[in-house]
Amino acid sequence: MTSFTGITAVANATNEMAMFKQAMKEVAAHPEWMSSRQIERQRWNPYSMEGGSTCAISGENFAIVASDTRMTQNDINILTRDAEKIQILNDNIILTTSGFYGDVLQLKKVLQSRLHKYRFDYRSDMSVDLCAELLSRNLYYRRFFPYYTGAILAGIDEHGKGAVFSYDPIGCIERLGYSASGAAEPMIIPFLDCQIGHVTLSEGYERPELTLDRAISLMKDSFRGAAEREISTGDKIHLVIAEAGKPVVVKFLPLRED
Amino acid sequence: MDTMRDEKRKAIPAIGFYPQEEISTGTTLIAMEYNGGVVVGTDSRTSAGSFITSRATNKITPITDNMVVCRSGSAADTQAIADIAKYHIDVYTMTENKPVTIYRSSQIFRQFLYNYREQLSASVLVAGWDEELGGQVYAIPIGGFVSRQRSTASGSGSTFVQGFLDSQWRPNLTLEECKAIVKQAVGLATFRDGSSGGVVRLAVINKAGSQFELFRPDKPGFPFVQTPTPHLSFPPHIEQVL
Amino acid sequence: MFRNQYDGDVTVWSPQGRLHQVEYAVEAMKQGSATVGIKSETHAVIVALKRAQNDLSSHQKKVYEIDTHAGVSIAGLLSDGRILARYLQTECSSWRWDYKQAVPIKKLAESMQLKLQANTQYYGRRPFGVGILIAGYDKDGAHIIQTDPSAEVVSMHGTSIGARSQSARTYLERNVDNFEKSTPEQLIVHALLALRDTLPAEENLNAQNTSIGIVGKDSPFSLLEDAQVAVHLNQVSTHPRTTGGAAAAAAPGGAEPMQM
Amino acid sequence: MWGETFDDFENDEGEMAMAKQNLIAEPARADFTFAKLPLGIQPVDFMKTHFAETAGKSMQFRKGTTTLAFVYEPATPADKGGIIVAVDSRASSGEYISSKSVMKILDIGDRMVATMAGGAADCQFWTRIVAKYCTLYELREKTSITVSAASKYFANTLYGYRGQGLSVGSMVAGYDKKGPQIFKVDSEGDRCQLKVCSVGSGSLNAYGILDNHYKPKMTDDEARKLGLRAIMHATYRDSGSGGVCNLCHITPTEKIRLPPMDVSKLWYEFADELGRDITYNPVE
Amino acid sequence: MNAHDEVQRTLNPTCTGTSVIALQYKTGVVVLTDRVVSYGKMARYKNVSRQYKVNDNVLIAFGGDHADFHWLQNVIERQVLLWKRFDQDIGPKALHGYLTSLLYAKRCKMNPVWNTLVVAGVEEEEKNNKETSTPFIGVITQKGCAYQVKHIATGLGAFLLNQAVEDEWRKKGEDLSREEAEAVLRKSLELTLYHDCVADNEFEIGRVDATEGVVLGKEEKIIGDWSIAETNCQYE
Amino acid sequence: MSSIGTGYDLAASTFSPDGRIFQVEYAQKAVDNAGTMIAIRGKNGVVVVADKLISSKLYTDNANPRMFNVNDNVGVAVAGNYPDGFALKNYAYGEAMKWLKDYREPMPIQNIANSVAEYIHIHTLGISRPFGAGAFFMSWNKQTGGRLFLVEPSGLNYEYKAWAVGKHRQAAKAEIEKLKIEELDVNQLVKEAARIIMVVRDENKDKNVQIEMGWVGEQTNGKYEEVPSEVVTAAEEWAIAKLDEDDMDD
Repeated sequence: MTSFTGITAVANATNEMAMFKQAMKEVAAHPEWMSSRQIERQRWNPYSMEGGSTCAISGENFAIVASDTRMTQNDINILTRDAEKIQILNDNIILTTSGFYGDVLQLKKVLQSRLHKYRFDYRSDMSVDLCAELLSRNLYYRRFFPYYTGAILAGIDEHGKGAVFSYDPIGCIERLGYSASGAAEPMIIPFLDCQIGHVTLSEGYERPELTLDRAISLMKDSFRGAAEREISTGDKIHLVIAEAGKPVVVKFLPLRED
Repeated sequence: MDTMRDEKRKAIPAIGFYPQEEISTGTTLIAMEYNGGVVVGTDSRTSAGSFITSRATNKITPITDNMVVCRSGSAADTQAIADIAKYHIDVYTMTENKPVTIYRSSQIFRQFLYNYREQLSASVLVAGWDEELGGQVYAIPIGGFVSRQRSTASGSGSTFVQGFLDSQWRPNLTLEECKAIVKQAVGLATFRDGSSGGVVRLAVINKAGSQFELFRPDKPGFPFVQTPTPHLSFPPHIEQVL
Repeated sequence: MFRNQYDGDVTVWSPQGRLHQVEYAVEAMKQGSATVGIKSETHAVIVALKRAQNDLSSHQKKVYEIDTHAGVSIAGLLSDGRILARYLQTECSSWRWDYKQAVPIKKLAESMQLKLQANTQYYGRRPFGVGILIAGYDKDGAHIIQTDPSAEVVSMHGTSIGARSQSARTYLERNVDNFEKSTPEQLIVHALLALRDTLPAEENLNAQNTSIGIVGKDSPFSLLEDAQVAVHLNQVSTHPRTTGGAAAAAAPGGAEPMQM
Repeated sequence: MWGETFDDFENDEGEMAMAKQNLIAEPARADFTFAKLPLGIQPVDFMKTHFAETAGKSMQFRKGTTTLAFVYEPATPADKGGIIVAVDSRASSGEYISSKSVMKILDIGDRMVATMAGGAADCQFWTRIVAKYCTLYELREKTSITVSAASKYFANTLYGYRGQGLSVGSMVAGYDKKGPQIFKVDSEGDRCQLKVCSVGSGSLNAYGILDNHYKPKMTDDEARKLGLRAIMHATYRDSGSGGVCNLCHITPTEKIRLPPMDVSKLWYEFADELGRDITYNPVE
Repeated sequence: MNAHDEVQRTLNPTCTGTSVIALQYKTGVVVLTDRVVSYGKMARYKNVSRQYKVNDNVLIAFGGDHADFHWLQNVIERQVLLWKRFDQDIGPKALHGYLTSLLYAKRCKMNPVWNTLVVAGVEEEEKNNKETSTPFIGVITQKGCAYQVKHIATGLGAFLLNQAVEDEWRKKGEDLSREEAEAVLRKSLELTLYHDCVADNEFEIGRVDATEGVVLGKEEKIIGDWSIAETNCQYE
Repeated sequence: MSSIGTGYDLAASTFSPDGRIFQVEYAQKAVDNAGTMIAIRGKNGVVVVADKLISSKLYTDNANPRMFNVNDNVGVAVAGNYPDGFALKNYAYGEAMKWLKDYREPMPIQNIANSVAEYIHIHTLGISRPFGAGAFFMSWNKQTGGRLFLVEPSGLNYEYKAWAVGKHRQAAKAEIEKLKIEELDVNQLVKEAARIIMVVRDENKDKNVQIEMGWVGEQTNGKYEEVPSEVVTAAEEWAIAKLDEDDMDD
């Protein structure tokens, strides 16, 4: 179907194309010759910050996770009041993330896929301890182009105890009793330090045991406090409760909308 | 208009790099459909900064018998693109044994202009005639957005005549009417735009193929722009000539 | 069986326009213990017979969950089967990655078909010596997909592959009209009855050698526990074994005549 | 048809599919190929632009530390001698203390630990890689790895990522057939053996105490106290350090992890011993 | 494209469109876009639609660069064909998910698709059963940040209109009729017309309805109310 | 000349002394032995019909379809070894997608057929085995009218007015020649095609067969579609009646 001359022409065009592409690559790669346009392009900010805060508390046989549902643009313009920042990965693992929402979605998908594969390989669901290490590793794989996220992983561990793992953007992992991330982290943590850690509570005051009910009410108070004083937190509390041997419960509670 | 971005590159003497102003065809391109095909018209000025590097450039590049492309932006970029696209179109024509449609050709141009839009500074008008859709004009400004237009202007001079074209176009223009409008539009643009100037080149593309025409300022037929008689510019008490 | 010169490789056609290597691979599938799949309007069930190498070894794993809405069972070379099952799992996961939804079963069937076909055409590979039944439920309803080494991938109302599966298919063909409206429990019983027909008279189904997987509308794929399997087997045991099944079972599975 | 495709976008979908496959399943690879920045952007510049002080508080990497380790010989036969490793537990993201309970002594083997200073995630990740290497080494060679070899591997690995913005300052400390050894390793690829060593933002303060009170022969009690004291003083002078003091004592036979001590309380504990008033009381 | 990016944009979108306004009503979604292609602030091409009918269930509207969307349109068209192969119509949720991945992937190459996409549609819960279909609006920004909403205004409209549209929505909630929803959109466009340089008064309202499917809008024109000009607008 | 046993027929990379490539011929056999498939271009469209063996009633309706869309406008019907045909269909589909991506218009039928033919041809060079399947491509639009191409296992690609492949191709072709196909509209073609398939069937051997049909033409608006089952049934009924009538005449 192709005539002989046709083939020669193809060869010529192919060659031409290859040279053209090569030239284009060089232009793109050679830093000294970069146009202002290209330099600017390198400085383009691939991140945006959608605000909001999340928090997790673990107890003897439970873990609760909460986040607000506000999504903002540049901290001021509210995009939606129903954003989901908590992902229930399976009966024992809950992920909650603040930061750049695109990365949040990506991270969630990565974990979901791994969990999917784990279920096929081992014929059971992954435990939160394993998932915690998995998350840490995967955050670190993006060491040089990090996820712009503060992740918290919570759930019920292999021994039926509540677990909370806290991360920095590149996967520094630590198991804690309670943790928070996002815009209101510096407000929530001191409150919990006082009420749960009791570290800033003066001597002589009652140090009640952390029950599920107490944890839930502390969580509500934390977010109410944050919504009062932090602009990108508000609208609703998305509360997820995991108790050993019970199905995961999800609740939504109203917050300030201003 | 097509040199929207202000290039400010620093000289790097160590490697012998001294930024130069790119040679670009700050241009006026006009294209318009009439009832049997299309008419395109361009000026002929190529400039580097304020220096005119060529005063009689031909900005209408024939691609096939029934298709031309009008180029604006960086001269080097547009020439390279036109050459490569022509290669592709020629080979397709040969291997498929029938002419490539104007639409598909415009898509071939889009491939380059869109995919390399960060590196290139080029915008073109693809104008032609084929069996399927008759006369067609596809405008591809910087960025690689292709749209079929009935009447369009591109290049730095386009800003000055867009209104004129809007007021002149109507359905079913005859060839002569269409040529007159296009010629006049180029004339008007060169009159006001410093980056456009020189001669007016027209091309008519229809079933019969492409016919090219040249209108020189020193020969009859060159568009004439009537301006109002001016008033005196110095204060009236000063002796001066109109 | 004699060797002919056209059966050395998948890349050779016989003068009759057949691919012997591929046909031999189908025989490998017929050696594996049987598995049965049937579907109703709302549910799809796969049951499989697991062999144990000897008394000390555990039974094979023949049924895999590949996603919440689909599972597979395998007959033939189990290691080949596992590779294919894993492939399907990645397909499911990949689709979820892109669309956040469960993959249409038809997509799985198509991917499977192309993967199997490639192994029947290109030098240096061999066809997979395994047949797979995919049970799934998606927007289009319940599905049973049967695949075999020759890359035939077919959507079925019910089917069986593996050793002596002809007896099971006979049972299914006799009862196919009842499947459409069956409850999940009835469906399982049908499948088990068909599976039982593949057994020689002296053997029977028990909780250890039987796997049951079920998926349907609003119920994710689940592989039943031994205790649940036992419940269904009890129901089956009330049905007397047909002589027809036993007669068919007498014919050895892998010895269907081969034409040259 | 062309052999050469039209454009680079042609591969877009292919690349996306490949990236997807890598993310769906854990990458099975011996050496880590991390997700790279496009357009030849340098990680260091990128981090400076997007993850520096100007970024949101929680989006900064955790860092900051005082760690120390030293080798001593037993002063009496009742003592064991060996290595004392002591660290603080603060991790800060900029000005915010993001954690006050970080365990900065990471196990590498039965009798080997690495300390972490610098980027917390960097240390955690790479010490795991070293630990994995050491375990495999032991399985392969049927003998435990020497501290020297482990630290060399650590240093080499880090050297491979030199200039890309990793931040690791670690001491690999342990007991092997040559006795107690401490190697300091950092993200520039530097590695050196020391008897007394401190790394981190509070290291100068720690050195001050160590150099003053260190003796080659000490009782176990003295040695442990020295470690605690040095950390305690460092936390008081360096705002990047604080929390509790974790201490690990590696003896010729075992690795003893001591319970964490709150540095705030340590201050009072040591006050008497130092013969110093804690509070200035002009009345007395 | 949001207003903030407008300032710091580096990749030079050239032929652009501005706000998209979409609102969910009882049985579907209405989407409004104007019909002008801006080149900087010049209204370069008129009568260009910014709504793309994907299939009977999905309509996509976009703001931002037209060339980028044309590239996307092609990607989407091929996705639709891919799904057809498996006898499926791609639903808005699946398409939203796919485009999120795509835009995120492009962002990771620091080569973003310069569009804010609004995926409007009705999600079929069961095949051939329109009763159970639910309206859907999904938004994706150029960096791959995606979320689902009941009402949205993008571009400069995000600052101008979001609250206005939300208020209307809250008043009537789920029971908003199509006519009411369209009235809200028209009112909103009027607002952008008063405050957005590159907004045009020629527009179209497309809709996706559970029973009717996608209905593309006809070109309409709005004049607005200029009575304010009669009052004294002099500075004192 | 006989091929078997000469050793010249074991690979597609081998010529026999008289210049034939037997492997390609054997692959053609796979098509020749498969169910009959007829494609006819009429006045205002193209119809393709296949005789499909349904070996068990456990198969779902229209399991293993032989006809597919390459894109909205072009249909493909594969004959011969089913998996091979499926792979061909997949390739054609991929090519059409590439074209759509590059030129943002549906790939014209001629280009699809050429491209598939090229692909098939590469497989006859001996690197792997030739495809044991052929493919009809069909389309219709106002400008060009109906178009019908057949790509064979050898890589040959011709445009046809009508053609038949498979078991009873000769008889079928003879039947087609009796018709004035240029004058028939699609609805008539459907009936005639069904009749031809039934006529050429070998009543002793061809049991459990089913007719599958696809069409593209003016009434489908240039879109290739599977013929609705009620139309197929009606055509079959018409054909049976017609056959009975003919029998009576005889």
